[in-house]
Amino acid sequence: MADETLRLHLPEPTTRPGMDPDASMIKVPPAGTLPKPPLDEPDDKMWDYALGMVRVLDDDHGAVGDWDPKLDADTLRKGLTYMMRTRAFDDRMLRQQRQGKTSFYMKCTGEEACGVAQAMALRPDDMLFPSYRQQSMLVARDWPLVDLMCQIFNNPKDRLQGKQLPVLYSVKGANFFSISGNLGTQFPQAVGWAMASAYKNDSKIAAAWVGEGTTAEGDFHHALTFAAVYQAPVVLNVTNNQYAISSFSGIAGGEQSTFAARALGYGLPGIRVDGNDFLAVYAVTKWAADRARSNNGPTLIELYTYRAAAHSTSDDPSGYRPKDEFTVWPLGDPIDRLKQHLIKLGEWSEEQHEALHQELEDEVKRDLKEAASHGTLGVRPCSPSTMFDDVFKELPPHLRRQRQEAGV
Amino acid sequence: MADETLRLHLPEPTTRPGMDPDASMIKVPPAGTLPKPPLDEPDDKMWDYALGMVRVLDDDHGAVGDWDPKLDADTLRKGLTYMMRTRAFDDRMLRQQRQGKTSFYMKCTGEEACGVAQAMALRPDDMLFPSYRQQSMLVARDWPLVDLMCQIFNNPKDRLQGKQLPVLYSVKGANFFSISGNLGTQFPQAVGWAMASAYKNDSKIAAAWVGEGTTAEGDFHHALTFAAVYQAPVVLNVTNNQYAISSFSGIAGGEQSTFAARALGYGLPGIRVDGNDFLAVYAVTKWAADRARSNNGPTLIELYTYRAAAHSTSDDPSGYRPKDEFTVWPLGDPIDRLKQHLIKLGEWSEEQHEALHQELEDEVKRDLKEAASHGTLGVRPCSPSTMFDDVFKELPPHLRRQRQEAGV
Amino acid sequence: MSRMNMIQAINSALDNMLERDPNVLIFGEDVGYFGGVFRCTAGLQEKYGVKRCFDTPIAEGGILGMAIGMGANGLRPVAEIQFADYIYPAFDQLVSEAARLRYRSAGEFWAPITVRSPCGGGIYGGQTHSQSPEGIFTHVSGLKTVMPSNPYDAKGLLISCIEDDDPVLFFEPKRIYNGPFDGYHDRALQPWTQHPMGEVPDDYYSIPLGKANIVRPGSDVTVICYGTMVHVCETAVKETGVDGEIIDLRTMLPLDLDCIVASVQKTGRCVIVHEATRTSGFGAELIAEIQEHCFYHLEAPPIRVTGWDTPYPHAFEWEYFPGPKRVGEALTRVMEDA
Amino acid sequence: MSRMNMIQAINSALDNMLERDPNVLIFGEDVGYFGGVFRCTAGLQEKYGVKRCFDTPIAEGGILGMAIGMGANGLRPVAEIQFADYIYPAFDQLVSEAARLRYRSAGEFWAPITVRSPCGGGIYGGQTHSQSPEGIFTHVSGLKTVMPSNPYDAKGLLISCIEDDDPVLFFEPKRIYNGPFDGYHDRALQPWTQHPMGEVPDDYYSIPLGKANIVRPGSDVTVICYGTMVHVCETAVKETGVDGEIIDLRTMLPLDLDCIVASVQKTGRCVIVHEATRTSGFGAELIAEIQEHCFYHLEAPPIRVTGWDTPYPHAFEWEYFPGPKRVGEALTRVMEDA
Ligand SMILES: Cc1ncc(C[n+]2csc(CCOP(=O)(O)OP(=O)(O)O)c2C)c(N)n1
Ligand SMILES: Cc1ncc(C[n+]2csc(CCOP(=O)(O)OP(=O)(O)O)c2C)c(N)n1
Ligand SMILES: [Mg+2]
Ligand SMILES: [Mg+2]
Repeated sequence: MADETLRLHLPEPTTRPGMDPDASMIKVPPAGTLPKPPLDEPDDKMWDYALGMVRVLDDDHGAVGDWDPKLDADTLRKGLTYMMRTRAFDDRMLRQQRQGKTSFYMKCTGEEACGVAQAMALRPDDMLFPSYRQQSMLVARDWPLVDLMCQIFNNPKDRLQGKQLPVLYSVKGANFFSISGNLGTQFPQAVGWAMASAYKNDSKIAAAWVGEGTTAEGDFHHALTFAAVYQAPVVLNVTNNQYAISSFSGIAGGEQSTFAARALGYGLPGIRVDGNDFLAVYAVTKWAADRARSNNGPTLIELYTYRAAAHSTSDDPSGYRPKDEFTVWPLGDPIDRLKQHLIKLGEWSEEQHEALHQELEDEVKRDLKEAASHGTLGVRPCSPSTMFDDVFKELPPHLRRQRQEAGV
Repeated sequence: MADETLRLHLPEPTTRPGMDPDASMIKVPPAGTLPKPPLDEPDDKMWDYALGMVRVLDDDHGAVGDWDPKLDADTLRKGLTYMMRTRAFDDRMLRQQRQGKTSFYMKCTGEEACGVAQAMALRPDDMLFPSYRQQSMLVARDWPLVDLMCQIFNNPKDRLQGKQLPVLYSVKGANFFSISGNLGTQFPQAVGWAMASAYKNDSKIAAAWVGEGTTAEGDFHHALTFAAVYQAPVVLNVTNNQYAISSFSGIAGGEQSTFAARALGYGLPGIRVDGNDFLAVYAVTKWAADRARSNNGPTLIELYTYRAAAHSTSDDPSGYRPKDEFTVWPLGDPIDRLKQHLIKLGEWSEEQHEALHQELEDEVKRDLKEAASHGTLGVRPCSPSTMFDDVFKELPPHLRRQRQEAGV
Repeated sequence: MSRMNMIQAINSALDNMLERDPNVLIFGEDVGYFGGVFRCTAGLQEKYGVKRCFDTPIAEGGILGMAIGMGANGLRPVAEIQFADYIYPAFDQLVSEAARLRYRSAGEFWAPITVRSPCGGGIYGGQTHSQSPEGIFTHVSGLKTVMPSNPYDAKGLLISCIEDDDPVLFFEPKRIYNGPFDGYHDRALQPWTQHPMGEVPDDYYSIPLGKANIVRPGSDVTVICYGTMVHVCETAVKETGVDGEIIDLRTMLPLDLDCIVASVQKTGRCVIVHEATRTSGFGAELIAEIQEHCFYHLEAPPIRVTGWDTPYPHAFEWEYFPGPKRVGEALTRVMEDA
Repeated sequence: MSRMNMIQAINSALDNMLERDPNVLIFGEDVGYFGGVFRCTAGLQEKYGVKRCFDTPIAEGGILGMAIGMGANGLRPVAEIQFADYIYPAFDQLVSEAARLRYRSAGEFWAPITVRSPCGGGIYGGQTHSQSPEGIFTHVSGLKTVMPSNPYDAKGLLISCIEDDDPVLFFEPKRIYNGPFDGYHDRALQPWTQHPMGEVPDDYYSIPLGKANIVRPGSDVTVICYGTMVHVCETAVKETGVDGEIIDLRTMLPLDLDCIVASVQKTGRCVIVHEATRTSGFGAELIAEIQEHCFYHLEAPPIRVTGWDTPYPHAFEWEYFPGPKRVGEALTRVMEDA
């Protein structure tokens, strides 16, 4: 070794604000190339899935290959509707934040196929351990938007009594676990939930989500380790939307490998899927769910997608990425792709699409009106004395004294 | 799916106390089969190394294949001597504990090749972040046993002033980092240390060790993630000695994959090596160190070995594994294997071996006498007032008051 | 009724609960086949099967993350953390998750987990096998914190913890696993068989959380303590002849303030003893509450006798440990004051 | 000399230290190119290069593990934890490692790391962006804990933290990043430009750790506080007309006990204010020390005004926050007592 000088590597994205957006480093394999393996395929036969990408929708909007879930047109239209409802909801709520009606909001724009297709591929009583960008799953489980809006407004119809930050929902009725403000913590919990299900010889499985940035947390590793050791019936998902607030995926280790590949070292299958391809997401999720439900063990899915909007209403992406980066994103828009596919099938038209769009806008507007009628930011959801409830199941003496001191 | 009943999988070893020991599930590839890759081999070309096993010493005690480090006989004899000295030290110190001269001891019997060969393959100024079973590295760095014994006895020559549990050494003079009682914590620290070295354009690398049981800790994942992201010049090692106290390696995830394979998901090379093969351990460690030193990034090494002794003096393995399990262990005894190799080379003999054994016994006995002359368990290493030192660099007022209150 | 040491009493509590409630599960590092490094789970896997009592990977955060998920799915997990010193890797799961789940979901979800962990020093464990972190957890809203001082209480309290629908930390002072340590390490340890509280029913019973126990009534000074220190305080009271009223808190949170206040208002003096480091330890909280509720009854400043604000030094553990001599000096001093 | 808010003052401290000492490194989630979610590191990567100021993976335990290793190899890392609520995943690295390294190696190794983290509520952050965990760390021997209340102190203290050879936690009360919040969220925030402590030298200077600051001398009652609460206490003193002597601790550990004792011995009364939950919060420790050292001077029981023992509720943060009204009531009450 001639040169013995060590050098520190710092990952850097190829583009920054003011530069032309660039997606040339993203390799997108053609649709339909990877076969669909049996549910008990040994994990060392599945490396191509972790490093490649399962895609069903081709560039001409056809569905190709082994993974095509062959969903009927009604189901596809339902999926499209859920995605469009999610987007209408997001757009409307962002505006509410801008108008000072809520302190905070987070959109999932560009990631709608992930949530909707996954929710539809899972069973309604499977337990979801979502991140904060999974509102589309609640939409796909037909949970009333009004209820979500009331949580966002922390108004008297907020079931969480104003205790939680907007969008950190808890919807037991939809088997949607309480969202934590702490990243990653729910991943091992989902494994434990799934283990309890197996312990009880139940048939419900669990599914959990983290962003690609969050995969760096120890909780991610705990979840994969425990899931592998106890072969828990759980589907673990990484939404790789390329960003963790301002950090590009290279800061999370994306330069060296895919996030699906993390599974390999645990002896688990990892599958990377085109997250903007409704059919592919549905098929891969269904495969993983079937695998879990048939005691073949856990799966890690990487949903390869793009966070088209800001991280949250507290964020402005123009500070760290080219403004028009989304336009060069090679996997397109998930709603548009499913729409085109339906049109190609002869099951949808531009007119129907426009009509549906309008209908959903109206519906969301109606919902919003109803929700806002119960109050928006600043209204009291309930008596401040509830602030002392639910710390424990029963109010202990010291909290009783403090409540008294608070005079509430 | 006909049967939808979920079942919980609990890993169980094939044998327990009272049963015949069994090693039939351990697959040992023949020596010399894996070629030695270039230092910049892409990680996805290195999967065979993570799932296979690098071995140099064959069943006839010859050195075969690409990985043979071709060490000269003096070096080999030196390695043998270090290993034997380590074992003599361990045996003697165990007896000290049995005699009540120390509160605690931990042997590394069966794992001597790992520590000695690795220490010899690294440079003296490379920084080691050891676990508690790495005493052989101090031996191989020629650190005086008397010093270690005095730490174990917490006597007035204990440089750590009785602050630490026996065997949790700190030897800055040998570039051997302070051992933590907390498992795994030193793994990300080694990465940070290595990054600092790279930041300073130094040439020193870092190396760190955890047991296979400890790989489950979040710290392990943090270390691999940060090492991958910043391409830190570090060699990360997992000593897979099959047990974590009473738990067989399946509890750590060993049923599903190897521990070297953990590296794959991070896009890092992982290499499994016959940990009882001095030559293979040396070669693999040297390769990883060269890789790190030439800015080719970190490596994860799994040292596949067997914990022949109890976990510690507080443990009795007959409670959880067949008593004679070591006899069926397919990779043999590291000292015996190097001895036989040297004999085969015509560079060693049974007589020389016996003489060396006796010499080392005598030497350790002498060292022990010297160390014990300064006192053993129960002696005061120094004034109790030192108890308040080194909490902070300078004694803050509250500790000054407490020291006064303690009257020491 | 049997004679039990603390280990057997804890084992008996787990045994009873495994038997009564199929939702009770026990796990942790080495707790399965081996029965735990302190033997608290010995025999339980054999009796109830590997699904009810099993080993886990070494990842305390993973253990409690898993436990929370199980708890949210209707089970009552009892997790062992091998030493209290190793709770810290699981700190986030405890503090941000177990403690907050019920609150943030306004009661929709909760995790009725029990975390058992041996704590305290005096066994030559050095700085990483001797810590007493209980005070930290009392600062975290949403957690209950319990520490028994004898086999009878250990069993009854542990059963209450397991049945409790909130997350509970159950600290086991390992120095008294085998006998009521009087604070003199150079004297023979009295076994629990010779102590009235070593008399433990084999069957199910429970002791409510949040109720302190007056171990010894007295009129001179209130001595507040828990765990190992209860026995050290008894020694000190005996040795000094000061008529101390010894209160064994048993539960730190919820705290039995009524018991404390009644006693201090009666005695006007108070000594607080714990093994944990002093600064911001639970003793500080006790003093804060006492001065709030008993200010006008206090005849002398309450005194804290605690571990020093240093790690637990291996060779000097008896200089670190707040033994009978230090407690005795405090008792004498608090009687001289004012 | 410039007019700076807290963010700018912190940025200036980092800038000075990056310039003076090539061993100073700055990192954390989003601190590099972006400059931090609160902009405290804005411009530093551009000025000093990506090797001096960079982004990290989202793994607080990894961030501090890495920092400790760097510190042990001669650097002075300054790590940002994005919110104090997210320190917990790094708890073990802080408590078992950073705090213990010097001790367990008897001075052979140490890690001079600084951990910066925004804390406190009042910005509609809900329960996971509002916590004040400082008290917990004061219970851990081996850590120093600092919280400034204004730009001038922030810069001077942060520089001392970075130069300190022990691990230091530097908490930044985010509610006062932009101005000295008087406790009334419905009134306009006064900017730091209008406050004397917003006058900050551009050049290097330092304020020693362990020295409290008497913000306002007074004779009726000692008011002990830090961070945001300093300004709330000033409001309350103004509003009640009680002649409070306001002590801004600045450093919780090491504590400036002399300053506190002198003041309480003078006033005989004391109100302690912090935003953190009450039970076992740092206020308890202060009361314990005060009663030990000032017992015979106390004319009324010291009063704690704190956050309630609940998570920080999003919709009721102003009911949770210990505002001027609650502090004022305590001032009035402590004057009426006895
Ligand atoms: C433990 C923890 N650390 C840091 C944060 C602050 N934080 C909130 S979101 C976020 C980025 C997460 O990125 P990613 O996991 O990729 O998810 P995405 O937002 O892209 O869906 C960060 C750092 C947090 N909430 N919790
Ligand atoms: C964080 C932490 N958890 C638990 C322990 C207790 N403990 C000490 S050694 C050990 C087993 C470690 O097994 P392994 O990593 O395989 O190392 P080995 O002893 O086999 O070398 C355990 C659980 C600890 N020291 N630290
Ligand atoms: Mg992301
Ligand atoms: Mg092991």
